[in-house]
Amino acid sequence: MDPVTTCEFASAPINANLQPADKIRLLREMLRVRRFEQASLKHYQAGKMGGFLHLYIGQESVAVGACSLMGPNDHVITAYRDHGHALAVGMSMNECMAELFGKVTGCSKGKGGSMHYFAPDKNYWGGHGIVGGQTPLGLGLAYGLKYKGLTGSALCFMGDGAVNQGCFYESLNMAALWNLPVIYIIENNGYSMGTSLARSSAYASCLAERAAGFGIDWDSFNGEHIYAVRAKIQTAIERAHTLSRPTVLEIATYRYYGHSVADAKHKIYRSEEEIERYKQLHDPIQIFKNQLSEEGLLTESQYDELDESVLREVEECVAFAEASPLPSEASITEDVYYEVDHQTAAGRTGRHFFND
Amino acid sequence: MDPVTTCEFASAPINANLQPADKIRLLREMLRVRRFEQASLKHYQAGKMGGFLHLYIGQESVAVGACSLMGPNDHVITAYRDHGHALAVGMSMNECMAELFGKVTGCSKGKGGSMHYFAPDKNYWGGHGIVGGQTPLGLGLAYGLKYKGLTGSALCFMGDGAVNQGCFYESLNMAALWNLPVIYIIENNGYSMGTSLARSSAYASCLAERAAGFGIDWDSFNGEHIYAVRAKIQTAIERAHTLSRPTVLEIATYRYYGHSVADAKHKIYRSEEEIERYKQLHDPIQIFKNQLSEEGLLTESQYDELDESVLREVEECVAFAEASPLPSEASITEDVYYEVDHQTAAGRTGRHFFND
Amino acid sequence: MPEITYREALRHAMAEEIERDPNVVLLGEEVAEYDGAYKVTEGLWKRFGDKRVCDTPISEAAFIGMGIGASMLGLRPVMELMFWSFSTVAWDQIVNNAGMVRYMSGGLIHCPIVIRGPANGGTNVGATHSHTPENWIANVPGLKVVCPATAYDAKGLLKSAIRDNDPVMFMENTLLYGEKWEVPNEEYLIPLGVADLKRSGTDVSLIAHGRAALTALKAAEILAAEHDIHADVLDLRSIRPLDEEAILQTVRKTHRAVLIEENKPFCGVDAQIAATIQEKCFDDLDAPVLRISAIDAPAIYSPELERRQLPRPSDIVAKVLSIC
Amino acid sequence: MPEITYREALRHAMAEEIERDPNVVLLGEEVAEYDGAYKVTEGLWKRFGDKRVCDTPISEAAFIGMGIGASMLGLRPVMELMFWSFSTVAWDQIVNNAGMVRYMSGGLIHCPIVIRGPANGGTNVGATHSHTPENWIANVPGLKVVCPATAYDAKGLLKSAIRDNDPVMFMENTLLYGEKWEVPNEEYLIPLGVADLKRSGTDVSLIAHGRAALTALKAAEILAAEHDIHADVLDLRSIRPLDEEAILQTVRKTHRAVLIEENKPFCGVDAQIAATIQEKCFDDLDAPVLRISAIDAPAIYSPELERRQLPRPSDIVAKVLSIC
Ligand SMILES: Cc1ncc(C[n+]2csc(CCOP(=O)(O)OP(=O)(O)O)c2C)c(N)n1
Ligand SMILES: Cc1ncc(C[n+]2csc(CCOP(=O)(O)OP(=O)(O)O)c2C)c(N)n1
Ligand SMILES: [Mg+2]
Ligand SMILES: [Mg+2]
Repeated sequence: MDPVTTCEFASAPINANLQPADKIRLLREMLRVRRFEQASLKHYQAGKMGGFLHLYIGQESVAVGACSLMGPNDHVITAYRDHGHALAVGMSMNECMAELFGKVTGCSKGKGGSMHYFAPDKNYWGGHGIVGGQTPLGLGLAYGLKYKGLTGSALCFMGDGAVNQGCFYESLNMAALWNLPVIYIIENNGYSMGTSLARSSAYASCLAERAAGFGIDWDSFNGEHIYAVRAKIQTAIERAHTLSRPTVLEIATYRYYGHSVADAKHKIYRSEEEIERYKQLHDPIQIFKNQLSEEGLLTESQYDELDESVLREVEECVAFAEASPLPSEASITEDVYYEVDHQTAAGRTGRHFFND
Repeated sequence: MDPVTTCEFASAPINANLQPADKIRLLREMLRVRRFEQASLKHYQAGKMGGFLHLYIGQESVAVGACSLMGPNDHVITAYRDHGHALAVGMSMNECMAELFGKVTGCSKGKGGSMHYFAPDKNYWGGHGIVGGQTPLGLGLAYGLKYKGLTGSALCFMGDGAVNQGCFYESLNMAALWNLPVIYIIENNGYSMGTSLARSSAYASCLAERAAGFGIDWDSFNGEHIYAVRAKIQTAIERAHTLSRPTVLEIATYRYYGHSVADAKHKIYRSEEEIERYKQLHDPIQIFKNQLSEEGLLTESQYDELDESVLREVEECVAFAEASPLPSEASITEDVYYEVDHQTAAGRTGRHFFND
Repeated sequence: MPEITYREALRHAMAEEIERDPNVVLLGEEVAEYDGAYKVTEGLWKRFGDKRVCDTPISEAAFIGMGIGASMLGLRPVMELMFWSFSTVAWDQIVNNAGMVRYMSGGLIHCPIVIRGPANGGTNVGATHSHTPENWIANVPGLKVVCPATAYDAKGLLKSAIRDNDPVMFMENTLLYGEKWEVPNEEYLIPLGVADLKRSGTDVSLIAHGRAALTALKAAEILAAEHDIHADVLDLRSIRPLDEEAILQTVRKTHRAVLIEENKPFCGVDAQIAATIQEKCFDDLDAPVLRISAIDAPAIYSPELERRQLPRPSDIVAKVLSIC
Repeated sequence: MPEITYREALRHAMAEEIERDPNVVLLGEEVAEYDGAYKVTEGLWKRFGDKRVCDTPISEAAFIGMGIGASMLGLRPVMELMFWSFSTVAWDQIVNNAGMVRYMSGGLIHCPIVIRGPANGGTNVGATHSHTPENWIANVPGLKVVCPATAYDAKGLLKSAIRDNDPVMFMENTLLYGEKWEVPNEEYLIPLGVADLKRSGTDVSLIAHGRAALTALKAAEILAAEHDIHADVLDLRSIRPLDEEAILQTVRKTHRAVLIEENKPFCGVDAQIAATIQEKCFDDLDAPVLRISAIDAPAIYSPELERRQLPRPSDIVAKVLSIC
């Protein structure tokens, strides 16, 4: 994809109306994601965590741009590459890092891990490991909002590989048929694991165009500039709020690391040059940093301060995670059934667990 | 839909090249389907069979037209409304009626019933009860043909309601991506059970257009005239044979009876007038009968003879079904495992069945 | 007490809960304008309108998942599967989303959803339409599963299921929809996890769930009348949570148990029950725990033979006589 | 004899069968150009090319169904599920198409397909990625299921599975891929339905499948060394078909049985085994058949705790001591 040179979206009202502080905050949020994940990588490699670690680094403008638009009734749900969205909705680094460390202070008490961050209080519904499995849930969030008579939307993020799970199309049909305010955001980073887009999907002009067959509005654009992400998604949110209509957006982006940290071959199925090119020309943080300095809002030293404050937050969250206790053995069978956890009448009749 | 007045497809080579006898045979095949099903209805109501009975009456031109085009490597698979396709590929009325009666002489030895007719020797792969479940199987037939280096196609029939099962879209993507010679034929009879098309599906111009998003050729047309069906499907078959490319066809058609014989409300969710209009103006048998008399190939008395010979075949198949024995109790556990049925070495090690 | 059908009992339960709680919504194929493929929801759409009773496309994965997502926001969707057999296309949503999201969120989320519909063989609709997945579901910690055998149980259990804050898989039986039982007009609830001793005896325990419990009752009558053998008939009603106490009690009383279910034998619910009994009543047993399940093959179409494939009273009587 | 890994054993089995039979084709996500998510198929694409080893999109329902359809035409697809947990999105294709089409066609069709991949917990990948569905599969007449515990078994069983004319669900374990065992260079086959007595004792029967069989072996060593208790360790290897004779034999020898599996307890495979033993060895048993399964909750992420959630040698030792 071609780099966004000067950003035509700076003038979009949603961006033009931003206060300088808001713009700095956008940059800060992107930095928080990147620095948090760099630390998580370091400690993953040091053996502090298990399972998978899917890094979002390179895609920060998408989650941060999208979540910066959320109002009280706008909800988010995503797949397993979920750290960026989690921090962007306002989750603390502490609970997120502690979750990776498998500690009881983690956002999911150490039960979910990297792929399963949740914060319903922040309209954040996870963090889902089954590819495409979150797309009907996103539909359900939109349905629930409409049922309750609330003006809102459900932003359902998914990857370019996830578009080949059938439940996505079932969901598109229902969203269109019932006028549900769901926004499917395909974060097209060009690869599903080791498989390039061309080897996984057949399409006309782009993946999002598949929505046309369901009579759904769609758009496809380069997401490296957070202003572009905000302007385009805002249009979809307004469509959801005012018309209760769905949208499918395909956002071109790129991940710098492998599919997961376990992905040893990511410099084989794609070239070093390609990765370098993206880092040099398409880095969302660099691009927005330059945007802000062009706007005269940020000096190098101010950027360094920003970065240092973020790095301090990261250090603290690692210390917090390290210091936090593990879940108790007894807690293994907690959080399975609501009625049992709350020892309601329903939780006390009959046997719920069957060891011995 | 508007009636086909004079058939612009009569001149299509695939129709123009038909011998008079072939044309009469097409009419005869449609009559066989209708008379067979009228008899099956009568005996269903007389309590001679169980389960569901989904009648194809009104849609005969589609199955008969399509199957009349099959070469040695063209295969067919469909859903549960499968009597028409079964007779059209050349299955005998005897084995089909006996199956409905649950007799051992049935095509599936009385184990499948109305929804599960099979005749692999005639390239007919069923008869499938789970809506949409046959669409990946159709893909697999096409894949198998290509793998074996055969020039052929897989005609996979489905209903207008089945388009909302996700595996259909997964199949479309793979068919396009891998250039597989599968032809999805949506028999759009306007209803999925009691739900009209408008209440079940969102689309741009038609259901088939959903294929465009996958870069697949598609077409949508009125199927009441068997010449139209043959001309359009022939184009798709040629695309499959010469380019190994998939096609999605949507064929407008109509069922005269309820979804199944159990469907008591089919004159409530659609009007008597609508049903009558189709019978009067759009009946595929009447339309083709008129076509043939216009072509000077069929007199009334010749038609009556044709009909009588078909009715005799029907009478005989009912007598055959009546007279046939039930499967034995022991046969309940036969046809579960190939290796057990054939008592191979693999079928003799370990326990396969677990009663007592 | 008035007699109503199993179908009406379910309908009344849903109507009462719709009236009671604005978050209760019925969704499924043909449940609204068509009045339900099996008429369970008959009249509810006319009575409660589009918002509360809603037809869906044939997209089980999407609409079940949608219901789960909506339940996370506090709705109480009651989803109809026209057949539980069709849960196979929504399996991931049921197991991984309804079943796991509470756990993976460390208890931050819960899913007060009910998924209901018939799960039975015996109607000659063929192998793909005759699944009885209560054992698959009960294998999954996080899910609950209920299999009522009578109109009375169906109503009381469905109301509890709708009020339950965990996902409850509610399995009915098309062969029972038209059967009548006494059901009081007054509101009542039956808690999940409480079995029902439907007949009291002394000589042997017949333990079953769903329609098999009624088959067991018929067998018990024959045993009493023709063999002077008096059976306890315990209807589990709820599979998970399970009333293990009631199971152990009846076996400690009779010292013999025959388990009956309409599922296939391998890893059926009765495998779990038998394993439990032998472990916890080892010294109480005067004979091995015996099982009767469907004949171990996919459901056959041929009506005569499918009748034979499912447990019959005579099969139970024969088994009992082999240990009494 | 050379030692090779479980992973290599699987790879060799597939390579040999690809060479032997032109109808054998490997399909799945990342199996070809990427060499397999877990490197099981490493090198096979380079060696055999696009036609025989083929990457699929992330569309399990479609590609599993495609494999089933192709198998009806005589191909022998060996389909990789990156995790067996993802079978939930292809469940209908597996159960209703692979499992039922032979029956519903009265035996006219058969499906010589193998679906393979890891089915295990213990790797901290969370609840949705840690399913062990061998009990669900074994409940379905028409399907077969195999769970090899060693490289030797994995190779011999996979070759048999590929040659089998029925659909075989082949369940591996990511924790074993890197483990080494002796495997001969000469070709060999291990028939489905034959269990393996991996250790011979006198005092108690430890019966298990998959990785749990290795845990049982460790426990048996401790029991012998520290408690002078000598255990038979029977590895089922194949769940359906099941080597019931071997199970009954060992129990008749030792009179005590402890069953171990990594699945959740309710309706796990061991529920079926326990039910069978108590029925057929009722008078041989000196103690109830005991079970050890995963702690009954979705798989927890926290590495420390997930280790605790699965059966450990010490858990087995404690159980055995409670009855010996
Ligand atoms: C149903 C299912 N199939 C396969 C997987 C294994 N898997 C996890 S992520 C992934 C690739 C997804 O790629 P994409 O959708 O592009 O998202 P990205 O990783 O690029 O963010 C695969 C195959 C899974 N988790 N779920
Ligand atoms: C997965 C699944 N869901 C629901 C059903 C029940 N069902 C059988 S046929 C049918 C309607 C299908 O309509 P359509 O696809 O238009 O085919 P038609 O009956 O019109 O030929 C439904 C809902 C099923 N068999 N399978
Ligand atoms: Mg991607
Ligand atoms: Mg239709």
